[in-house]
Amino acid sequence: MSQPNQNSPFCKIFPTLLSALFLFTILASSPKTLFAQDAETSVIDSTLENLVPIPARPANVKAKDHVYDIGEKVDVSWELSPDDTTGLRNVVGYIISRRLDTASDFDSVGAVFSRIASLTDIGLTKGESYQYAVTAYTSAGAVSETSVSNSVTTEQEWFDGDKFWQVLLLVIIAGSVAYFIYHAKKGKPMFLRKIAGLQAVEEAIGRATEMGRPILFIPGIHDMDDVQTIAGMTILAKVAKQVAEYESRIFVPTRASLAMTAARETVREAYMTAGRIDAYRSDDIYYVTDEQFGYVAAVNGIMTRDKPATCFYLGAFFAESLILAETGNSIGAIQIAGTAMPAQLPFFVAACDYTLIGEELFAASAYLSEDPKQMGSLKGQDVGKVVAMAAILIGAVLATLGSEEGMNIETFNSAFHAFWGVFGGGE
Amino acid sequence: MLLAVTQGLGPVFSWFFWITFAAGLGWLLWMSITGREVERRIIFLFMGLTVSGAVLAGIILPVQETTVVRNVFDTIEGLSEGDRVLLSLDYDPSGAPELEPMAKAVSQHCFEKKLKICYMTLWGTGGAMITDVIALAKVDFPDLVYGDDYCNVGYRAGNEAVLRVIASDFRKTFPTDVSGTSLDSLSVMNGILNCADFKYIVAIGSGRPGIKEWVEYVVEPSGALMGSGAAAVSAPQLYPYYPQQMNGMMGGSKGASEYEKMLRRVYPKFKSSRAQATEIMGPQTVAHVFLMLLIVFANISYFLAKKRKGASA
Amino acid sequence: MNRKVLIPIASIIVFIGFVLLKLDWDGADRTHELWEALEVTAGGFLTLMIFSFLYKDNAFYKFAEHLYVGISAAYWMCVGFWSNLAQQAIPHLSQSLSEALGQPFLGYIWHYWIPVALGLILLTRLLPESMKIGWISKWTLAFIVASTAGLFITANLQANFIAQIASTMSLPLLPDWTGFGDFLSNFDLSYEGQFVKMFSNWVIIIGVISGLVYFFFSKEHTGWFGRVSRLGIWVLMVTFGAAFGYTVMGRVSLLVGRLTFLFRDWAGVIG
Amino acid sequence: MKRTIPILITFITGGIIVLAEFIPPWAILREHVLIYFQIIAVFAFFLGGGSLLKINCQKVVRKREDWQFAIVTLVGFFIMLALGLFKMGNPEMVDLGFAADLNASGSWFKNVFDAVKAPLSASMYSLLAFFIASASYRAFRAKNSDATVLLVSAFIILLGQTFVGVVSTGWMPEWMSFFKVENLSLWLLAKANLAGQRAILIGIALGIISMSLRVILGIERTHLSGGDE
Repeated sequence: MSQPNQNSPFCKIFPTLLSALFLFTILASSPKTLFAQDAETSVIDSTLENLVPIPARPANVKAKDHVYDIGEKVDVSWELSPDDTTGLRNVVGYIISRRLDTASDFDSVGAVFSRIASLTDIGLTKGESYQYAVTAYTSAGAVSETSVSNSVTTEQEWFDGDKFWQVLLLVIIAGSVAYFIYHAKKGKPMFLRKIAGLQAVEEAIGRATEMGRPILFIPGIHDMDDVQTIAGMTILAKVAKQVAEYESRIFVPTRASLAMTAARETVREAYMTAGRIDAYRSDDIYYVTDEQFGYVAAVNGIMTRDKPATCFYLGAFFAESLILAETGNSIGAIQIAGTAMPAQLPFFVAACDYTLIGEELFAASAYLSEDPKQMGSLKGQDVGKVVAMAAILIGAVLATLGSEEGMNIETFNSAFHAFWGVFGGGE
Repeated sequence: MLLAVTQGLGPVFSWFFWITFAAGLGWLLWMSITGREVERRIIFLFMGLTVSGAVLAGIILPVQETTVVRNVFDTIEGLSEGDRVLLSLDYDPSGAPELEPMAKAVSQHCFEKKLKICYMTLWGTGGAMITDVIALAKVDFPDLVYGDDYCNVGYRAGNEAVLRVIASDFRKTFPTDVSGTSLDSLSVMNGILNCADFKYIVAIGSGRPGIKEWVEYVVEPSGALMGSGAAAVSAPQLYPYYPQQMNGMMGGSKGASEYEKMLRRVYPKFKSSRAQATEIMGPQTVAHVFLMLLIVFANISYFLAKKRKGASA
Repeated sequence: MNRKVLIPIASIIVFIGFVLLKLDWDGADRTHELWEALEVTAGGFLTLMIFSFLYKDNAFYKFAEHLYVGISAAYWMCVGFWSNLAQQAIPHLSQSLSEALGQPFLGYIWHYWIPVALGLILLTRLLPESMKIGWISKWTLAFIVASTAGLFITANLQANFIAQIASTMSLPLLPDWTGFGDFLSNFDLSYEGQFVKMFSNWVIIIGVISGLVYFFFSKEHTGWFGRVSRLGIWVLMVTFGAAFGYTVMGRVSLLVGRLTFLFRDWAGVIG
Repeated sequence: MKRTIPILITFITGGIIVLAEFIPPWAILREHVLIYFQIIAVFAFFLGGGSLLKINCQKVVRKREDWQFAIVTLVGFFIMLALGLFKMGNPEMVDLGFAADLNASGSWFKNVFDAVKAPLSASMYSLLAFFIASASYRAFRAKNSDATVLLVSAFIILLGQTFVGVVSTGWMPEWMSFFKVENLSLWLLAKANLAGQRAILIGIALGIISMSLRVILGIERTHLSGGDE
């Protein structure tokens, strides 16, 4: 820490302070400004007193260790100077400075405008003790006496208490997912509703085989850094296995290189499971370009030239959804789509034969994996939905009775705000 | 010479064009009523003709201002001189017709208010877009100084990872600007440690990473104040975040033209500047009418076919 | 001479002709003028080549498509190299190299070799499959997948689960309620009116809940549950309709942008 | 070994990222992991470019169908690569050397971008306007109740954006202004659409949380599959 760096408070605060002072001097001295009224009074007052008036100092300066950090922040607060933005002694801001308990001089760490009574100082060292001083200053450049705070020692916390409710909700959701996975692993039977698009998968592959035409599978346009692509890959594994069994052919052009890597492995594994590794062609699974529409241009070309009988679009999609679906339609392919991109769902719904809507895409990947553990997690998700629905209902009733916009009944008001606060609702 | 001839023939040509076009629509209706299939290439042709005709005719229509756009305008209007604004341009040339007017209008507005802009992008193609937008803004403000009035930190690969880091530490991801100058020596970035230090963030984007990711990875963890400019396609899916997580949004070229209108209302000096989005609105409306006709024709054809089937059965 | 040779040569001649038409030698900066002319002409030609796909697949479209793929892949490599490697990784790894690239050296951090190593591991995929080394790239894949999965969990929990619930639950079922009598006597259907506000809140709350019911997987959608789920589908359909209608707007404006380019910058028929 | 290490990497990386959200001292770890991610992302581009090169070279050498066009790809690729990596013709190079902005106006890289890549991507995108017309004509038919709801809602939104709609309901008095087409379409977008989007969003959030959890816990590992043993 011997070298001065950009985090040094001096570097960041000094110019701010200077420009603030400059700005306010200009504003206050020109006759047609926002402060026109104050300027007028100050003219009269100064004839009376003919002095540079010193403002009263801010009182009761308190320094408190910032909670839930790594010991690098302190919250400083004070009471506004009685002269804050009133009358002649027009306070326009406060200067905050700090020193180590052991040091003798205060260094300025920041300045705030008038009517602000707190500041969070950052970039401190854990375990050190600091003291703060606050001074008010006026538009005329007069500075008040300094008020000094208590000494405060910075501490590091190991848990972010502001996120207590968030953690609790995560634990409920993750816990129920984990519970039902465990439940399923023990082989307990579980009901899961049908998903329309999924039943069509096998039929669509069969049709392609009969027609002797290939199958096109697009795992979305995102890389592996999107969970939707992973869901697409899981479905690809299942599709590729069937393709291998039916001795058909599958093309997987990808927009991202990692997705290509993953898709190759997935398909190869599927061919191996089906016992037809000799039929696996890694050249059919290839990277096109990272450029969205360059990719679309190329896929359009593949569709019109190779004429696949079945097209799968499962993953994350953007504007290309309709280009792909319409081109696919023009070559008479059966199309099965699924995405968690709400903006593209209407096009898939309109132009494809079957569409997996939003969460159904993830559910589908769990269904097709035929792994009880994955299916169990679906039931865990439903618990999350119950939590959401219950919270919305309870919240709405409380809001009706308690909130300012609703009936504003005092007793329910606090209940509503407490409940809303659990879900991060602020003022 | 050629230009003069086409211009001279203009009115004659345009009457001829619209009469033929109307006749074409009539033919389309007749085809629908008689229940015959219309090939999609013919539909393409009609679409092309509609929009071309409207572009050539140069139709300009008035737009109505809406609150969701005005919020962005008012927030910038409420900032004071020297405040820093982060402008993220997350789009590529394909989305530019919709989004570049927004970026241009917001830049003009900020420079007029003497705010300082930091440009960045999450899209590899965004670097070129930033160059274009700065060039457009400089037409009205030729005296802008790099480093004092605006700066450009450019692009980083990594999507969400970039956002999550700059939400808490801007310099970890962007130690220097686009040409290797340390951010410490740029007065625009003075004292900016993370995204929340910017008085306002305007994310203009059309996909991923885009506005949704800005909300998820910057606004939620850091509490920064954000407004956005979205491509029309993603605007509906962003409504759940408005107004709690982002205080305003320009949706598509309509939003952009509203912003252009507000800018010209408050600062008449921009009236001479080209209003790119407003130019788009006229042809777009004409195309809407055409699409509605298509939907109506299609349903007429569908119902008549069903009736015929019912009668014959 | 067969068509395969003739067509490309003819196209190049036509292209050069159009460039010459666009050239305007009055300006002082001739290189700039030439670039301008090339840019506009190439833009016009390539636009028409792409549009020709609407009629049917053809050699011009193929040409544009293949050019696009090549140029864009290289574009992403260059941009990635100069942004992340030259500006982020190398300034923490090697002083001489970062100075050679014109970047300030920011201090050596040894563990920045980890991502570089993981990245190089990834490139083993390019080696022939017979070398049997590609499996090691799964380490990088695992890292990438895991870090985004981790980010996705908390971000979705905060922004798309908790915050969405909070925004929905804070809607009162009887907003601005001043009593039943008042509600009836001042009843109106204006857009800002109390009834519409109340109705909207009901629609949102019921809409969200029924939509969620539709996504329920572990319960049969029959009986009352099925009816609510049916309502959920309708809500989704309204949503899709609205999104479709709104999207049309964006799509058309892109075409308008392109045609404006063709007519204004290329052909020069409008001012 | 080949199977456990990736699963271990997944578990540790994912665990750090999730927990760092709640444990302040871990935030620094998360930031390092994310910067690693940003650097690796570039190598993914290199892998992409390399694969493209490999595939197209094979195509040319083996004279597969359309191999002439593979040459177009290769030529475009190398020209762009050379322009970009060496920052050729970049006006800022005079002052800044290799630190110059890659996309500086006037640089050849940016010029080729503007001349070739920009029109190509914009034209490709604008094909959508045509496809949306054919999709409207072909697919938007009131076949059943679901399709009818979708159709009506889309139609009102479209109507609200045109003067036809605004004029047709302009006669309505203020007390029933809700039914004016422009208000109705705004309402559909801001309220009814909001409800559906929110339901989808909450569902997707749950789906993603559970899927990500399965990935981190190593239950979902299709992407790591592949028998190299």
